[in-house]
Amino acid sequence: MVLGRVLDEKFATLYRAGKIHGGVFLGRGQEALSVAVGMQLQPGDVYAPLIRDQAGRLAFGETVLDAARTYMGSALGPMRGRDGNVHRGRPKAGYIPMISHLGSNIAVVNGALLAKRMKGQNGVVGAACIGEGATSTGAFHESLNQAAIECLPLVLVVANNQFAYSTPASRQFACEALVDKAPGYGVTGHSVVGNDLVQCLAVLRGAIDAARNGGGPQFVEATLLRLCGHGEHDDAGYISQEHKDSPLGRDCLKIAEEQLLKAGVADSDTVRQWRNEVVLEVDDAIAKVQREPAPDPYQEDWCALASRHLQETHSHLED
Amino acid sequence: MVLGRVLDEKFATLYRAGKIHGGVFLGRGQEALSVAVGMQLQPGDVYAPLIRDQAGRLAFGETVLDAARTYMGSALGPMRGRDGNVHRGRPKAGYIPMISHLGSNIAVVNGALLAKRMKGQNGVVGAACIGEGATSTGAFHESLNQAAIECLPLVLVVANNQFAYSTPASRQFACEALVDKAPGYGVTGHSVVGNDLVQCLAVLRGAIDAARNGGGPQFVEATLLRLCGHGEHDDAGYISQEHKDSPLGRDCLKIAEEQLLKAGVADSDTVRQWRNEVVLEVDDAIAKVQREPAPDPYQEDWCALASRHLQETHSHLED
Amino acid sequence: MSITYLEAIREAQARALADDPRVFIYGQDVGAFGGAFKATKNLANEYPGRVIDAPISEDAMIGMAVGAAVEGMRPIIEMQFADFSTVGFNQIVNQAATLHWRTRVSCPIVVRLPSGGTSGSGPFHSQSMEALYAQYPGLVVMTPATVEDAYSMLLEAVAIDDPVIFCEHKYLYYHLKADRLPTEALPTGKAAIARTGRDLSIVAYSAMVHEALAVAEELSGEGWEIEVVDLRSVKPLDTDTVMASVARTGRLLAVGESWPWGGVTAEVVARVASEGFNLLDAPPQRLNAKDTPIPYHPNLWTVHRPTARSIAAAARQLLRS
Amino acid sequence: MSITYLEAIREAQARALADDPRVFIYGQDVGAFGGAFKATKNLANEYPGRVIDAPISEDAMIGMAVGAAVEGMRPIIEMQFADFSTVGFNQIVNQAATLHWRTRVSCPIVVRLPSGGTSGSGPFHSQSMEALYAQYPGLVVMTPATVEDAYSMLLEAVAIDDPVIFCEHKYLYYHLKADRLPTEALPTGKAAIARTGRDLSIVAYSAMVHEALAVAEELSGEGWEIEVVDLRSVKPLDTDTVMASVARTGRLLAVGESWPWGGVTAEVVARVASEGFNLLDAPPQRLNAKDTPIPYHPNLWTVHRPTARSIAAAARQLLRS
Ligand SMILES: Cc1ncc(C[n+]2csc(CCOP(=O)(O)OP(=O)(O)O)c2C)c(N)n1
Ligand SMILES: Cc1ncc(C[n+]2csc(CCOP(=O)(O)OP(=O)(O)O)c2C)c(N)n1
Ligand SMILES: [Mg+2]
Ligand SMILES: [Mg+2]
Repeated sequence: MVLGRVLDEKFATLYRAGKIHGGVFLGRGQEALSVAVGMQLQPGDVYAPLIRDQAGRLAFGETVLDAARTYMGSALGPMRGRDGNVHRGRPKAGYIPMISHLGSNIAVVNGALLAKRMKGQNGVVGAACIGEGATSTGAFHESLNQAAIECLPLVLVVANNQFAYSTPASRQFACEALVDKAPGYGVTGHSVVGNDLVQCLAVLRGAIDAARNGGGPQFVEATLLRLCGHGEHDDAGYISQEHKDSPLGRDCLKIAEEQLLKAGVADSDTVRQWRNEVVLEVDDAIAKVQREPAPDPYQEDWCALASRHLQETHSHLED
Repeated sequence: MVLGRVLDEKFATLYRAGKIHGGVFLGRGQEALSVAVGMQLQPGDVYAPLIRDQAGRLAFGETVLDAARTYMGSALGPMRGRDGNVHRGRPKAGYIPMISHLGSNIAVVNGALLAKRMKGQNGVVGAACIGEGATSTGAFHESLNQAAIECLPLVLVVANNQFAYSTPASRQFACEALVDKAPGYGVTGHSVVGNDLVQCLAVLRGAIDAARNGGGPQFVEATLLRLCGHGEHDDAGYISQEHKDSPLGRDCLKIAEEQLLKAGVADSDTVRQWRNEVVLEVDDAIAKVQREPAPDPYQEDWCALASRHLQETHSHLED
Repeated sequence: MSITYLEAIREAQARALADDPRVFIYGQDVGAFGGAFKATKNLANEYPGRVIDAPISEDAMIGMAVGAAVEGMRPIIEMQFADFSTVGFNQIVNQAATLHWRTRVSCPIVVRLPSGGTSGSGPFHSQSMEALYAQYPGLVVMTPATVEDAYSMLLEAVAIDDPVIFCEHKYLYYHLKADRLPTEALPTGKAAIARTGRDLSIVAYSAMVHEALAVAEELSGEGWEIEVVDLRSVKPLDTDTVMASVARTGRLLAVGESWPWGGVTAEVVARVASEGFNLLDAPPQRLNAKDTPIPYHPNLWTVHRPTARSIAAAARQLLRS
Repeated sequence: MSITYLEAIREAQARALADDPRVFIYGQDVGAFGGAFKATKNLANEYPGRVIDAPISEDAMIGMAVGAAVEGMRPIIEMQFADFSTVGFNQIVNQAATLHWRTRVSCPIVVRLPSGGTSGSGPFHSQSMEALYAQYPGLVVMTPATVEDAYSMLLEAVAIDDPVIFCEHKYLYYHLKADRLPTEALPTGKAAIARTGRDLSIVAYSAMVHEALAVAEELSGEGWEIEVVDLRSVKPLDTDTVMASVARTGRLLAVGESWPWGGVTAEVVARVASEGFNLLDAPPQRLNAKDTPIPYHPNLWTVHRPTARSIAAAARQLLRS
């Protein structure tokens, strides 16, 4: 969680310094939820995070190097400069790389879960993460319904952070709470305050266990607030002070720290030390990646097919 | 209602005689629901029926000639042989011609309703009719949500006839009843037994009035059974005897006749006479249409654009 | 024994299911019902749990296939009609087609598209979508024209490690018959010479191959020898075979059932013009459908798409030029 | 005063809203926020109730526009990126594009597609979709390359009684400036001669026009006079102007930013080869992007798409042939 935040902050700094090509998207304010998903998944599970899930990705097992290499466009990263920033994953490790089209990755998780069932691998779950804006897509609907029909162990986590880019939730849906959608799909619904780590851990644990034990798809609505712009290019001027001052506006990291202290799991020195450790870890990784080669277009094979012999070679001119 | 049935039967007969190009799709068993929608709409309202809505179309004001001409491919029909069978409408009269892609017409109704509101035409409603199978489409979801956000006077009527082609409802959704979806969209839900005319009239009246009076979108689930194949090419062997013997398997026309007799609105002679009258009307129309010209490809302008000057003329060869 | 194009598709799927436990079929009404066209007849029975009815959710159907492929399966998706793939379009071109390039993980899915016009089918049950998919990188697009190819190419499609768009032609389903299933086939990416000739090359694919063959037969009566090239797959498109044919005949007519802007005929003519300009004795020509939606009424439909009649007219004109 | 391509698009929309009460704008974040690119900045304020935030529902957005058009409105739909129109694809090509042909009721909608590659945008925020839409009957597809055209063609698009796919290029948004808005313009369907020449015709559209102009400038230093044709709209495609240019130069290079299979360059080359074969002094050539998804990293991206450098190389080769 702290690592996620620190890494995000580093990317934001690099972005402002003009060292990142393209956008930077942060999970600020959403780390408690994100980490609660990622850390409670197991090897063999499937995970399809979205743009604000740096914390969950790391908790699921992504290395800081993979993240840094993708953001910095290193040729050595999992996407080799072909795709960037949040568009990364390792499908064979159950870590699904998002495409941008919102909602599209849920059905991919369904497919992986169906395949696992066909292969006799039981006791696994798949978590797909989306924002409340993505609940307006047809893809969301088709895939949640599909999971329900097939009774797949899907945990669909909706981070309702009140905004989709600048669009407030009131222009995105008209139901009282998104969790009201669950009965309409015949799936179990859960609600959670998304900036409360302890709650997130408990509710996600419940949902993940239920899915793992044959309870079918679980729909989790987490209520929270994005504590940053949509991307780092956006100052989020459209988020009102009222919103920021509300309980949702409290930083989940602060809340988690209080909870840790209160539970006696750690004291503030320990927490400070954690932060220092991860800062070093992140700095090291970035320093390393910055020395790595960028992709070389003349080494690139420009082949979109796995079946190389079927790739067309255009002897008519091509760049 | 009787007219719808008789006309449908005529098309089925013509189909079996090989006199119709392409498919024939009947509303057998769904006329009570269909007519309850069509007859309670008013001029200025919008209506997007689907394949099983012959009865509702006629009740909304479609002429037997329009229907017959489209099915028979007459050049004089509203679709002029360009489109056929159930793909017909008169958009400027609020009668939306379906495209085949299920769920796609709901948003079109939304657009017409939004436009009417912008133009200051209030007190109108739009009815869109679909089958339970179409609730699995992304288009259904996006458009119902859209209507809810805009608080449009949409009445979405789902004829849950237990099958989508051969696929039983259990392979289409996992909720207990489709009407359970309504709260998830923030719209009002209604349930009705779809082969009971009196109930259909009452429930649809309620839903249409509510929409007309500013109550926002209304979602109506009607439970019934398709008393025919998906199309006339299909013997519907997959519908079990149990289904047919259940209350849903009762013919809505029979039920309506009983209701009429019981209410003293008509006696059985009158009902028989109605049928005889519409048989004559249908026979006359078909006889007339059969003498009408088929479209002449050499008179066809082959121009897809309203802006004729922008249509490409292919001086490279073209059939 | 006699086997139709449609039966060949069923047999190929039966064989794929039998030979490879990773194969499964997912589509609307493909289970007990055997599919809208009966291309999966009895398969649900013969391979329990591996022929699965899908909801009316084309986007999720393709997405599901991609996820299953990531896990090592080899799903075959049946679209009820090619036309409905427009609502699964995004998952095909952005999810399936980009996966390997982005991640090095292959995406062996087959999307079967019952394609093309038949009488009375109208604007939404008649489309030919091969050129749309061919434009996108990362896809293989097959367009079999014969019973033998329907069978062997579908088996190939399942074996290939990439997403394959399999455009099977509904008009050929029942019209085309062969004596037996093939035991060998040209490799994917190779066009076939469906008929040899020396005066003109007609390059076609899918149902249009048969219209072209009829024209070749007809014009042979007038002393012309027309070569017919069956592209078999439009991506990859076998430029070499096309070029070799044009080198023999000096004249090219590319015929496609789809609309006139872009498409296979544009690509064929452009390649030949660029790479084989000096082989041409006359301007290369194209023949496509008209630039309107596909009409319902048979009177209109038979004039909308190219037919032996209109191809013959074009061929005669080109032979005289 | 100086106005960018992006500002021109905003101004055209402001003017359309001012002049015609039937116009409204619908798209994600177009309201108070002014759009992801600020193409609707302040418009919600200036035209209350007529610039409406949409949910993330591209299918329903287009469907809604068609219904409103039936009722006589003239909606402008903003897709946040062209790439996301794949999920509204069906409503565009099957609902909007067929309406007039089927019913005689026109469908005057404009779908704005922020298109094309920019550095670091990657596979899903860089696509050029003009050729996909051009294939379908019933659509007009505009691809403005200049500030002036961005303005006047968008106004034209709103005025036209048919669905218009308006492909505005994101790379040009800020890069391109003009002194003032135009007061007159070529009619829709007419290509422009962006630069006259006599040795070679480069036919391009959208951002590639500027790469072509840079090449013409560069090669003028080597004594070559290159004519650059800006297609302006790819459907209708102005074959006459292209042909007249090739008649002058005898050489054709068609350049497109999109993928190599099919697309605008295939259509241009095929038309010239069919109809203007004898005008050609050398084989007509094409230059497109590479046949892979569009890469994220600038190193890869600048080699993936055609640039002045690669166009110049192709042009030199063609001039020497
Ligand atoms: C189908 C589709 N349409 C539009 C977009 C552009 N887009 C990217 S993120 C975003 C907002 C997403 O909001 P939400 O789902 O609430 O997630 P959040 O950013 O709040 O975490 C939009 C509209 C997209 N990616 N996909
Ligand atoms: C998007 C899409 N996919 C598939 C089809 C093919 N199709 C036509 S009707 C039908 C079944 C429809 O079932 P339902 O919605 O329950 O309506 P019913 O026929 O029962 O009235 C199917 C699958 C289609 N028209 N559109
Ligand atoms: Mg959000
Ligand atoms: Mg049904």
